Amino acid sequence: MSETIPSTRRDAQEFETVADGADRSVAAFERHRRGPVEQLQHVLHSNPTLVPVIVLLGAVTVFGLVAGSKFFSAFNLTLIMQQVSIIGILAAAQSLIVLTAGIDLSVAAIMVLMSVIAGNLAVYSGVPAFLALLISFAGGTAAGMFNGFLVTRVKLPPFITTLGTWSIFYALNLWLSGAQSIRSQDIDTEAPLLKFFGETIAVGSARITYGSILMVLVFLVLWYMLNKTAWGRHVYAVGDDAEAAELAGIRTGRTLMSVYALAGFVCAIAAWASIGRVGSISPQAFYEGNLQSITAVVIGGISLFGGRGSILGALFGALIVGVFQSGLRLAGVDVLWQVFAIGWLIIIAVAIDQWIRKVSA
Amino acid sequence: MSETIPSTRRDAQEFETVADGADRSVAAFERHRRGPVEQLQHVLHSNPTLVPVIVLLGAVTVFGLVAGSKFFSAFNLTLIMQQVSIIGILAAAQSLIVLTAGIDLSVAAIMVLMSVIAGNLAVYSGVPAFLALLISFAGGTAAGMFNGFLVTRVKLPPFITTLGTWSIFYALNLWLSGAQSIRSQDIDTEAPLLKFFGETIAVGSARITYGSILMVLVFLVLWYMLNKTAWGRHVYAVGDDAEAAELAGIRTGRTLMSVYALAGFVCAIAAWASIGRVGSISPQAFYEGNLQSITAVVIGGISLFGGRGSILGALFGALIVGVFQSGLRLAGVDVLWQVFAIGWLIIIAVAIDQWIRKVSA
Amino acid sequence: MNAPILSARGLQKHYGRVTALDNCDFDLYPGEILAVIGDNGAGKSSLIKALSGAVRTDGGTITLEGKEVNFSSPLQAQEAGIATVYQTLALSPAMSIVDNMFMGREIRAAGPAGRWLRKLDHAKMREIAREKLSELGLMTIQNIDQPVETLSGGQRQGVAVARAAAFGSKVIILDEPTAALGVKESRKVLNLIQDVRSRGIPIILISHNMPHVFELADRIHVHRLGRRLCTVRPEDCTMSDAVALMTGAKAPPGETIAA
Amino acid sequence: MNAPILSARGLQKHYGRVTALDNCDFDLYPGEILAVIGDNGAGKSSLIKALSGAVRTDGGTITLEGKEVNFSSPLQAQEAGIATVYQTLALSPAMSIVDNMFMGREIRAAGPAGRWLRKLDHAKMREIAREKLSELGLMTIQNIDQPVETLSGGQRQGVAVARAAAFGSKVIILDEPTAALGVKESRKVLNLIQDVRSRGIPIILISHNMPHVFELADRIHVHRLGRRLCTVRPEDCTMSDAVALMTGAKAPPGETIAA
Amino acid sequence: EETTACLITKTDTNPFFVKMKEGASAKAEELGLTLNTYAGKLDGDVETQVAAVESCIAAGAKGILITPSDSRALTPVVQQARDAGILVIALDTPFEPIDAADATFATDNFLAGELIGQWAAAKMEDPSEAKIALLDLNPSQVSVDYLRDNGFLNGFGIDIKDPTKIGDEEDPRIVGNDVTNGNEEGGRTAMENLLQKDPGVNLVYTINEPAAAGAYEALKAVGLESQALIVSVDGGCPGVRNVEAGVIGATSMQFPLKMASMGIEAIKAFAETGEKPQASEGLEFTNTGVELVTDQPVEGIPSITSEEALEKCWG
Ligand SMILES: Nc1ncnc2c1ncn2[C@@H]1O[C@H](COP(=O)(O)OP(=O)(O)OP(=O)(O)O)[C@@H](O)[C@H]1O
Ligand SMILES: Nc1ncnc2c1ncn2[C@@H]1O[C@H](COP(=O)(O)OP(=O)(O)OP(=O)(O)O)[C@@H](O)[C@H]1O
Ligand SMILES: O[C@@H]1[C@@H](O)[C@H](O)OC[C@H]1O
Ligand SMILES: [Mg+2]
Ligand SMILES: [Mg+2]
Repeated sequence: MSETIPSTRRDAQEFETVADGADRSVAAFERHRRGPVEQLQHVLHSNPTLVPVIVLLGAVTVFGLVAGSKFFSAFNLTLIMQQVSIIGILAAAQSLIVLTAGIDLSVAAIMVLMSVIAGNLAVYSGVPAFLALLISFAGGTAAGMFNGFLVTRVKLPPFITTLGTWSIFYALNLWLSGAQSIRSQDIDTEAPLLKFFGETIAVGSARITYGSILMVLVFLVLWYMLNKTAWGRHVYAVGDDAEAAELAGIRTGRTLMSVYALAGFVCAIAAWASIGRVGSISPQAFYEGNLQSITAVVIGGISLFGGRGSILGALFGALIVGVFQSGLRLAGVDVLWQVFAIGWLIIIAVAIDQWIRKVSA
Repeated sequence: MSETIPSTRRDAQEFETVADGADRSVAAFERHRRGPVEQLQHVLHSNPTLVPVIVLLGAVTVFGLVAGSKFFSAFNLTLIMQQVSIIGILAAAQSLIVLTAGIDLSVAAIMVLMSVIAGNLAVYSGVPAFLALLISFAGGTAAGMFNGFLVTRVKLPPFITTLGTWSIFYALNLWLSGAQSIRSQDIDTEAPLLKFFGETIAVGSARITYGSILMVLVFLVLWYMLNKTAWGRHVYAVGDDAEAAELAGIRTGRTLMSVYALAGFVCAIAAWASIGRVGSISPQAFYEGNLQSITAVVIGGISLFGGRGSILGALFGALIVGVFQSGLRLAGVDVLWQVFAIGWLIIIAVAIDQWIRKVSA
Repeated sequence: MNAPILSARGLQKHYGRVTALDNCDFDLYPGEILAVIGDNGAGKSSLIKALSGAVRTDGGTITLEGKEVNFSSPLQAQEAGIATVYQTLALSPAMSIVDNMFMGREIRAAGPAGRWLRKLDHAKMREIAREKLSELGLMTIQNIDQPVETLSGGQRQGVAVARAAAFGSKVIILDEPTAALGVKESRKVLNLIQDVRSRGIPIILISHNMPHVFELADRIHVHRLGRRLCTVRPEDCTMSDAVALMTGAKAPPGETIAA
Repeated sequence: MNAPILSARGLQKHYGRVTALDNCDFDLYPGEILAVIGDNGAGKSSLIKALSGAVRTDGGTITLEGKEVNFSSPLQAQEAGIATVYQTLALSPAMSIVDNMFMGREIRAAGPAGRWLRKLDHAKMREIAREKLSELGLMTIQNIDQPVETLSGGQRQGVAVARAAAFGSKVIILDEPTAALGVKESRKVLNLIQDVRSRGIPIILISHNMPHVFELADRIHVHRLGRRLCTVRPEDCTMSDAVALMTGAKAPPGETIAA
Repeated sequence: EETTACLITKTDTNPFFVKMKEGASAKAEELGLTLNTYAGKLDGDVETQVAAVESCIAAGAKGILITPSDSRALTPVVQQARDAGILVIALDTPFEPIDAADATFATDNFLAGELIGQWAAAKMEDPSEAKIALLDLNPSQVSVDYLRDNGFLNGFGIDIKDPTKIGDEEDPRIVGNDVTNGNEEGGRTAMENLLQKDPGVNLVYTINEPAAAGAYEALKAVGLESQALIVSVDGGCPGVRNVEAGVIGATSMQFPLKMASMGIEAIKAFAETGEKPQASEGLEFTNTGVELVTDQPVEGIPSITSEEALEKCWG
């Protein structure tokens, strides 16, 4: 388009035509004096995922100094990875939901229910293990879609939806399992595949379980999907402003539905991993897993208002919690005070995050 | 102001002056044909608090038919009032927070902590009971203000704030109580005042506790404050759109702070009532009280997005849950299926609410 | 005159007790700029939301290129070739200008990464966005990866208009595109509208700015009390007439032109 | 000329790397209508937000009636007598028109209920609101207890303007009050502005509508690149001149008038 | 008119209580009683148990069997029930004071701990070289938790200081305490944590068998399963099979089913004759017995084998 006005059939108001001779510069100036703290704030602002990384490194360093070599051993560090792997994978599922401005109180309930289903089928009903797992994946996806249906069709807020379905899944879990655990030994003989993610690779004193590797893989795959595909952009857009996304031509209902289904599927993956991690299948395990996954997500800097934050943050969030718990334990702190410390950790981590976000791009 | 244009110094664009001769009618027509369902929807829309009332009456009727006279006795109905009184008062505190578009995961933790503080002081440290109670009221208010400080000053989202302080209050509670309950007999001898709200008025077979009356009073007072005072209007405005309220000249920070402080105070009242209700002081009680209070609030039709709904809804919400639980218990339904039923109750109640809100005024 | 490209008959839209569209008719002819004018609350936005799939009507039919259509979402309307710039703009505040421009029309990378892994071609989208924005000469924006929320109201309007105009459409609807714009930016948008029209694409323009309407429009649809009062040609009538019609100060002169 | 009622010197406001106000000066004299014009993104809204306490500046001083003030919230500015209609309107969508009009200025009931129980006088507020709205002749609203969210964009603007004008203030600031309004409603607002001015209250009017600015303003503050470029009088200059100045097509003529 | 009885357990997520419910239901059916069962949602859920007692009063029950979630907190409501003429029997967990209920049918939890402590001391080559990990229930320190923990330590020959406190011992042989929530996942994590403190752990006390199973997994993961001896309490069928499999060295078997069916019988008797059950001789409660289950018996401590135990597990 040229700078001159195209021939209009009727005349524009005269003063308006003047605007075409306008200067092209923009109201923007670099600010010069900036303190070191402010500079740090800026660096972190442009790379928000650095924050949990720094907190993580800081925590590792501090506990390394306080708790000494016991903490800082390859053995302990890989153990922490193992211990956080299940909550980590749940946090990945949770992140998906939180990015859409939702929250999922049912992730752990879905996971436990799916581990019970896979276990019952494979150990007691003689269904081949891989088929039992496939059924549990389908079940997890279906549970997620049930949440998704309530959110997108019935238009219930996600918090309420999952507050309700949490009770439902939990009751089903108790009913199916008869509140009985499935023994490790029985799994070993009937369906060892269920324990696949409990296998370890030993490198020196480090013990990396397949479950830890799985957790990292889950995060990397989801990161790719969220950041490198159109679907991922749509997820962010829906979380940012669902109405705008709809008007812009995103099928927000479908996108949300796919997010819930995927989150349910990831919970089923976590169910498989949890069998390897725990060794047996316990209907009572991970009762607090829902809130723990949320804790990891918020410590990882993902906004509960949706559309902002990187899923990798949740991985670091889970690791931070693990490092704190391990470090405090090794330093001989009571469980009681561990609970206390995690409370402060949440507050402080998110406060730092908030401080950093205060700067505008 | 007259209909003619005041003398302008310079001339208005000519076409604009025409507008002054404009017609005064408005683009609005009554729609005539309307189905009975739609008509019901309209009635409920204009009186949203009717919804939980109807659900409540419906539930009472159904259980009266199913569980028979055991359910429908004055004894049982007043018993339900007693049973919901603590969660009811917590739901009142929760409603305040939810109306500001927040959520408080720490209400029950504050309550238990304050009952432990009052009990420790009055029973073990020989502080006069009324003084111990005053201290616990101050403590509850302070705990609320701590939440409020984090929300208004540090600008943390309420969910995260209270996720963190919940852990903190819970740990303090275990620490102060040494995880030991204070025995009923000890309270009776040292500080019977703490059990004041356990007293009952017997009218026939009905047993109305002071605690039930307290619950109703708390709701009425808060309803008055929210609906008949400027402070109440400001609470709604802050919940509706905090930024707009701030620009409109509301001290949103102060308003929020007062809401959190008041909620904490109400939790301390609940603490007193809970001692009367349980009869002793148990540091482990009401672990699920946070989510239960939220359940009552959402079943009562208060929007989690803030600014919409009546606090009386939460009272009915708490009663609905109580009626369901009592009815199912008397009908001999397993806890398992009670949990299941409450899950569906949440979903269905909020779905109905959503359906009604679909109509515009 | 040939057949309308987009038309509507008897549209109804109620919001509870409020009637926003009351048996409303509408016609847009190929290649024309149709202005829609009317008082606040007359139902103009409701009309275009109905045409663009953003709300479902309670009655009436919409015809695009002679075929009856029934949009249940903005996406369907977009795919049928109706691009809309809403009054609220419909931008995602936390996302970058590029992301917003390509929202729902992302470009996938060539080769297997794109085909199998559905990888996007960010570099290409950035390049095209920059090109479109500078071609439209609309922007005074410093950084194309800047989140939209950091732009001023006017700048945002620019991004939204650019998005609608940048991708081939059969009809473009603009709901008060210049309301928040400065003189310079308004001028750009008006030039742009004419530019788009000269490519043969018909435009529906809602505006309260009479000089703009009379400068650009081929026909003017006067909306009043939820329906089309009449249509007039700017040649045949003065701004004062138009204002008198839309405000109800004057009755419509029978059917002014064959609609 | 007498002393300015509201003035500012050297205001600074940075948003990260963007400078919205760059050493900006400002003066409003008693009884005048001062228009502020400038490109999109020039920093006009930032300026009035600074004056009305909605944002804290990074530097500079503000003086009201000769006394330096330092507003840390919109409430403080309001209490000092500066009433503002923001571009975003600052209405609470779920609340009624009455509630919005009296937000922060609620009227308590007479007698002990009001004094001790802090009971509000809803009836009185409703009555006053109705009176103010019809006095201003602004509204085409069906029900004063209607939630603001059910109003059209233009109707909302009307409520916001009415709120600012209805209560005695020393200075009224209007950020693009007619941007979303129809011809009829715009006219009402313009008449209202003159009406307010004739009561001796000075007004700051931000607008992109040059005919309106030239019709109303006593002086025009031309804002460019985050600062006051110059002030001009509408008698001394044409619309074209003003546009040329604000868009940078023309350099300012030294100091046109003593600011 | 039919006689109604109530069974109120701490939760219904624990097989121990599921067993109790089984026993009570079977017995009630046999004797022609109507049984209503209730449970808290999780351990420590006092208010749900209070509401359950009240519902039993409302339902006109003759007797209530209850495993109190909090041995002190529930006494007032239980008093209400007794005032209404209802027989209240505590199962598994005694009230404080124990006479808050009309009767208590329970395992002697201190003894249960003591037995496995003695067994472990006899089993170990050199008890002075022991490195002990203690896997307890939860931070709330309920009575079964501290009774078993202290019983075990006492049986092993360690000075337990306050018998109602966990973790106040100063014996250097104790590596540490951690909580398990009584399930496998908690057991595994707690074991890992204590191994971190001292990889030389060679004796593991666990609150119950699910926790023991989790602890074993943790040991196995680092190849230390043969270094450490695991002892536990409960005698659930899966636990007994774990004794058989060599996962658990010894466990003290309790008899929840018996507790419950005895309770139902007592209610039936009370309904018919108004008579209340008597406590075991020399005890304040009716001891439902505890038996040590191990396939490696030691001299001087009576025990049964896993094979025998499978016959009566949780009978
Ligand atoms: N979502 C809604 N809910 C309720 N009423 C609505 C809604 N949207 C519009 N209305 C009502 O419908 C009528 C028409 O509104 P609409 O926005 O279409 O008017 P408009 O002509 O675009 O006005 P403006 O020029 O102010 O943008 C108004 O009375 C308005 O109050
Ligand atoms: N909250 C904010 N965060 C970051 N940048 C901002 C913010 N608010 C304004 N800006 C930037 O400051 C500059 C000035 O914006 P401002 O809104 O004051 O302009 P304006 O003159 O009012 O424009 P318009 O005429 O479009 O309303 C713009 O470049 C804008 O991008
Ligand atoms: O007493 C109960 C115990 O016997 C069981 O093993 O676990 C839960 C306890 O409450
Ligand atoms: Mg409109
Ligand atoms: Mg502006």
